[in-house]
Amino acid sequence: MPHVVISGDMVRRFTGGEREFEVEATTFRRLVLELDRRFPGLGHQIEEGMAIAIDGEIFQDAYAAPIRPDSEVYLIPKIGGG
Amino acid sequence: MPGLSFIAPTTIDEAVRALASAPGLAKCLAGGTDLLVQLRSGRSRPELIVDTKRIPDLIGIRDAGDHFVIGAATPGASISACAPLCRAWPGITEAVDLIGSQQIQGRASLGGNLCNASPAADSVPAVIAARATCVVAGPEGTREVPVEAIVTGPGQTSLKKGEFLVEFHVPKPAPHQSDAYLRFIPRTEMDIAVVGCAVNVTLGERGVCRDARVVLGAVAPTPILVPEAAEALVGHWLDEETLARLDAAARRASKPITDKRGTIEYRIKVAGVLARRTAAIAFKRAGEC
Amino acid sequence: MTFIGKDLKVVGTRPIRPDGVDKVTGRANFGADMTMPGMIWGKIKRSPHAHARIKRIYTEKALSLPGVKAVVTAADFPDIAAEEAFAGEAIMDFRDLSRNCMARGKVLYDGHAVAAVAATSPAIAEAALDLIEIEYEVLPFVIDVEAAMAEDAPLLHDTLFTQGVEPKPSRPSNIAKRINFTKGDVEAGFREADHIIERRYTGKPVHQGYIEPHACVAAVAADGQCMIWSSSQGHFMVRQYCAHLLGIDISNIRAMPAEIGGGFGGKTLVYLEPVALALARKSGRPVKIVMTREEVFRASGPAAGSVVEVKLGAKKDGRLTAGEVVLKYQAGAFPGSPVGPGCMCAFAMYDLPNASVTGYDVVCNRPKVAAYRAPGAPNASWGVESCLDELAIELGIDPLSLREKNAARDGTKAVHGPTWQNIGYAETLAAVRAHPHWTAPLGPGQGRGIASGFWFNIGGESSAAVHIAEDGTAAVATGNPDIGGSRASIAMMVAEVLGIPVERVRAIVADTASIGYTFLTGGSRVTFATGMAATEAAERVVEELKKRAAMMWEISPEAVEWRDGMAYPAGPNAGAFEPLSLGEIAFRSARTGGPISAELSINAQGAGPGFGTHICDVEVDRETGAVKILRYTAIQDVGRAIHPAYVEGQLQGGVTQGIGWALNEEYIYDGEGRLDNPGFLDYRIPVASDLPMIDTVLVEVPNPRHPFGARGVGEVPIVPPTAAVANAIYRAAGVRLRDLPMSPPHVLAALDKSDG
Amino acid sequence: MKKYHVSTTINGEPVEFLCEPQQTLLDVLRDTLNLTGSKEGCASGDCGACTVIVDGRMVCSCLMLGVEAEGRTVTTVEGIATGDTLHPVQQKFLEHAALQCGFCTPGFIVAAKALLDENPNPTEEEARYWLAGNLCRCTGYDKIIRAVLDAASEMRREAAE
Repeated sequence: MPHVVISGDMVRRFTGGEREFEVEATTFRRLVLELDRRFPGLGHQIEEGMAIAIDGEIFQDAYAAPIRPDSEVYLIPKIGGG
Repeated sequence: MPGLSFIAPTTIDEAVRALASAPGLAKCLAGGTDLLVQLRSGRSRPELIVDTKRIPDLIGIRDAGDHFVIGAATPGASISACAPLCRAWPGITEAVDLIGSQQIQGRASLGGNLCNASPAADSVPAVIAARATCVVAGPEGTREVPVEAIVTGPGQTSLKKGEFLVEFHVPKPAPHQSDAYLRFIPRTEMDIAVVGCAVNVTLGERGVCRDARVVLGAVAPTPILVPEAAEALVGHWLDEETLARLDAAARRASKPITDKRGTIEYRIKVAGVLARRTAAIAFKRAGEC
Repeated sequence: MTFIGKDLKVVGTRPIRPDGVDKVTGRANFGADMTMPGMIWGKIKRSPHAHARIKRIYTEKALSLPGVKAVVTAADFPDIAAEEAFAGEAIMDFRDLSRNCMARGKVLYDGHAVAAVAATSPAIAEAALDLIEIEYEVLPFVIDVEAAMAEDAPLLHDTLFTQGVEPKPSRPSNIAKRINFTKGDVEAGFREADHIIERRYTGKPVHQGYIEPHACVAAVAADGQCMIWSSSQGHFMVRQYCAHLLGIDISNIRAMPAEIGGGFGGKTLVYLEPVALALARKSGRPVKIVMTREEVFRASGPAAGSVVEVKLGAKKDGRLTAGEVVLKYQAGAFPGSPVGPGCMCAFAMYDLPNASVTGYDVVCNRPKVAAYRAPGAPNASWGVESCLDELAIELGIDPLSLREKNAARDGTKAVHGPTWQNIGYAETLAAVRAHPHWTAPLGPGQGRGIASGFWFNIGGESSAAVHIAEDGTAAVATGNPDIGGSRASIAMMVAEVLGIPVERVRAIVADTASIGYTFLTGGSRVTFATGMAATEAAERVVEELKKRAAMMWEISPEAVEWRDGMAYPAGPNAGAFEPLSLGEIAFRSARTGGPISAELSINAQGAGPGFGTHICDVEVDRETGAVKILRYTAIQDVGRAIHPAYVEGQLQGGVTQGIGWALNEEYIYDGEGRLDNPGFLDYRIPVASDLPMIDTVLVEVPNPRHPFGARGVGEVPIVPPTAAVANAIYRAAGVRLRDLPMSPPHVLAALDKSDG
Repeated sequence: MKKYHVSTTINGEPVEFLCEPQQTLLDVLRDTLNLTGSKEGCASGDCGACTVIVDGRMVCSCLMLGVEAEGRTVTTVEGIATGDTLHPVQQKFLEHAALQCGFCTPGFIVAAKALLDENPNPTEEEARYWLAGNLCRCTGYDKIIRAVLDAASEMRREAAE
């Protein structure tokens, strides 16, 4: 089961401070749905404001981003640029 | 700008009449590099603009025997391109050349730089140091006054209604007389002087300074002639001791303000530094001519 | 399909850009160059106060001036509710954006728009502005970041409660957000250290300084169909934001991309377009608004000013054991400084076992910040890269070795979590060591500094269409305004795939009705993401071309090979046919199924992160504090340079902006909270005579996710210069500058202090 | 407001126009004559994007009134190329990738041409100081300076032939 870490502390208000989760998910979409089920409202927050780093590679707005069982998964703030 | 009108007279009389009879604010337009910025920002709202560049006396440089005559509206690019003037007064031509960009040089004039009455005007210290005078035309006829008599404060001049600058008379240098001008700016170009310094010296036997004029810019409400700085030079070689005295005199004379371009402390200190550096150039030049 | 490692004919060369001739002859049309029949001129009335309540706006006199066709205020815009959306570099709230375009209730900074007029000439519009009278109740204001964080600071927004703090604060404040990233055990890390250093670095807001002021023309037809012509980093962004702010259906707005005269992040949002639309709607005439340079400085986004506190712990040998950074960023009048990315960039270059980074997003009475090249990163790196240099000096280790010892490599876990892969930071350090600049002799009064920088780079939504003309030439359309030569790089990638000379590919920027949605030109994404879309579209065209050739030869498409712009039978078994050129296939396309084209819309992922290291030599005039840049070398991992000249240009331009940030650029406020230097005279960007040539070294560690291996390159180069310059000044003059800008008065004051 | 009638020569053609006294030459070029190649970056003479040549001297057209153009000869960026043939400065800007956004480019082209008309063999330093009144925010000036110096040597070669 992938180990998921929410980087930073911006979602504390949803999770009560918990930052690391074991989530059964093979895609970013599944992951978001599952986290939202556990912490209502968190899904929207992740979708609007966060990117996902799967094994070091950053995906933004990508439901289909594939997650393997042994993947390193971090949710980080979305990135823009100048 | 409702009611703004424009004329471009071809004679001095015509210009004087227009300026003197204008009911509201009338502005002379030479190179326009300051005036147009003021028009655009609304800082100046004249009713009449008098373009002086079509008056022949105001354009060009003449050799009048013991002095040069520089038309008040002559663009900087013509002044820097005048070889006899560059040889005679490298400090003046360098100072003119420092006003703004090459584009600004295509328009900016000595008369405009003086009458804009900025304490930081680059050309003004150098022409004051050379004991230049200017010819002012007005309703009462013309008068010739030392350049230092024109600017009375930031944006303020002694010109009366209807008066404008016609030309500058710059005496030719004596043997072993030369000048230099340096300014300090944060970048290498395009800034207003934080401090400016002109030094004009005449050397006597064995390189001893016989006569000197030191003028500082941007450290007081107007460019200032600093007799104490000149005294520090006269009767001396340019050795370490002389330079130290000059530096101290320049600092003592500086009464700057703190603004977005520099602080009081900074300007005072740099005034001393520039005085030394400018004097070194002027002495070297005077020794070689 | 990947082209990495293949022998390429077009990619990597330096052809003339497709839009070049128009730009050197004055024919290119930028934002302010558009006119429309019946067009009138808009101008904006701006607040002279840093903070004030708007009590009443009198527009009657202005409206009665002959020639005035419309006046608008906030009352002409929907009062939209708070709604966050991702935009540019941060979460942005449309309510804030609306209020930034036109103040509602309060003005929050000097220059804040309060009303706008449209009139038949610019002079009349200008005169009408003077006739708009506004009653203000002037309020206390706060300009600087730490003053704004103080308990008793004047509040900008009564409804702003610090996010990221639990429990939710009971009182509003100017701190919009607190954010923290922690890795390992920071206290233990510092205990382990032989040497600890703690410093504080500050910087003023700086402006992107694009030479083209914001400009647009908007028209609204009687049936509600709107057209906007404007200079922006994304016309799809313009369309979306205007629709949202004015309550218009997106399909009713067609946004046209003007040529854009520089943006650097500053044109990733709207200022004028909604106002021009509102004026056009009210007057029934097309309206043009062009900002003055003063308006650009007073009212468009600068980059955040900041206070950065850095603490580093290291072993005697230079191995870092712990790091702690606190970033306080000015957001300007509304929340949304790039402190989040700043936090993630602070230690991104280093393999740091224990670290904590805390960021504060702080509002104050200044214009709302906008993205500026690697938004947030330069502030953080100014602190960390300076502090590392101070640490190197205290430890007696050369600064390059210190970086080599601690460099992030593939497999290093970043402070914000993810494990780096396919990164080229160490390669840039190796390139520094190998570069003659690193060991070149220096004269007296001269010094050399180095510093590194990082940016994520992004991908995102991009569309591209490739069309084959009847003669076998091609056109490629994308949805990204071309801000620095992207038409060239896109055309090159398409030409490479099609196997034809780049001169036979015309690249254009299509409007919002003519191409699929494309996210804005920013985040160094265009060559990466839009290039990926264009490459894949071209590959689809090649597949189609093979099919058409197969039809002409009556063989199977699998038996056709595409090489150098020609179809060949794939091996002897396919049959003996004379190769068919692209032109021959295109000429017969009607007979083989119709025109040949492909359009592709993607959401590109896998933008490779970018790292760079710079070497800077300076000379310090000890009597005036003037700093001269003698020599500068920028080394960066660019993945793969598609058009190397424009890649070098990105590095050189970023470096120069960074040098400006280092030496002379700053927002100067007077005692009344008004900007004192809103012009290029006293906002001092570098001029040609300030600089030497900027040497570049393009390190190429290919990004496996891009067909050609490209990484974004535009952002990284602005990150290292401030610290590189400070580190060089220290070595030239023995003084450590910790406050930007390092202008002559500041440098001289530091020298005086050190001389005692 | 009263309008003034002005007769002038622009890019070799006689041109007449009406303008208000406060309108700058740049306003007239852009808004009246539709010569939008000259750009307004600052309206204060600090950026050089509006550079034109008037009677052989380069000036900022934002710092000259339209009425002052009476009887003058003006060259704008639109008049630098000869028909379809680019001026060497224009050609070298393209070859050296000396532009990114291209907004400052017209001013640089005019200023660089003026430089080479006056000084066919400038040093790097001379070119940098001559062009200091033209701001570019994209390129860091490196490729611009290289293009100008290369154009100079190209023009010297052509002149020698």
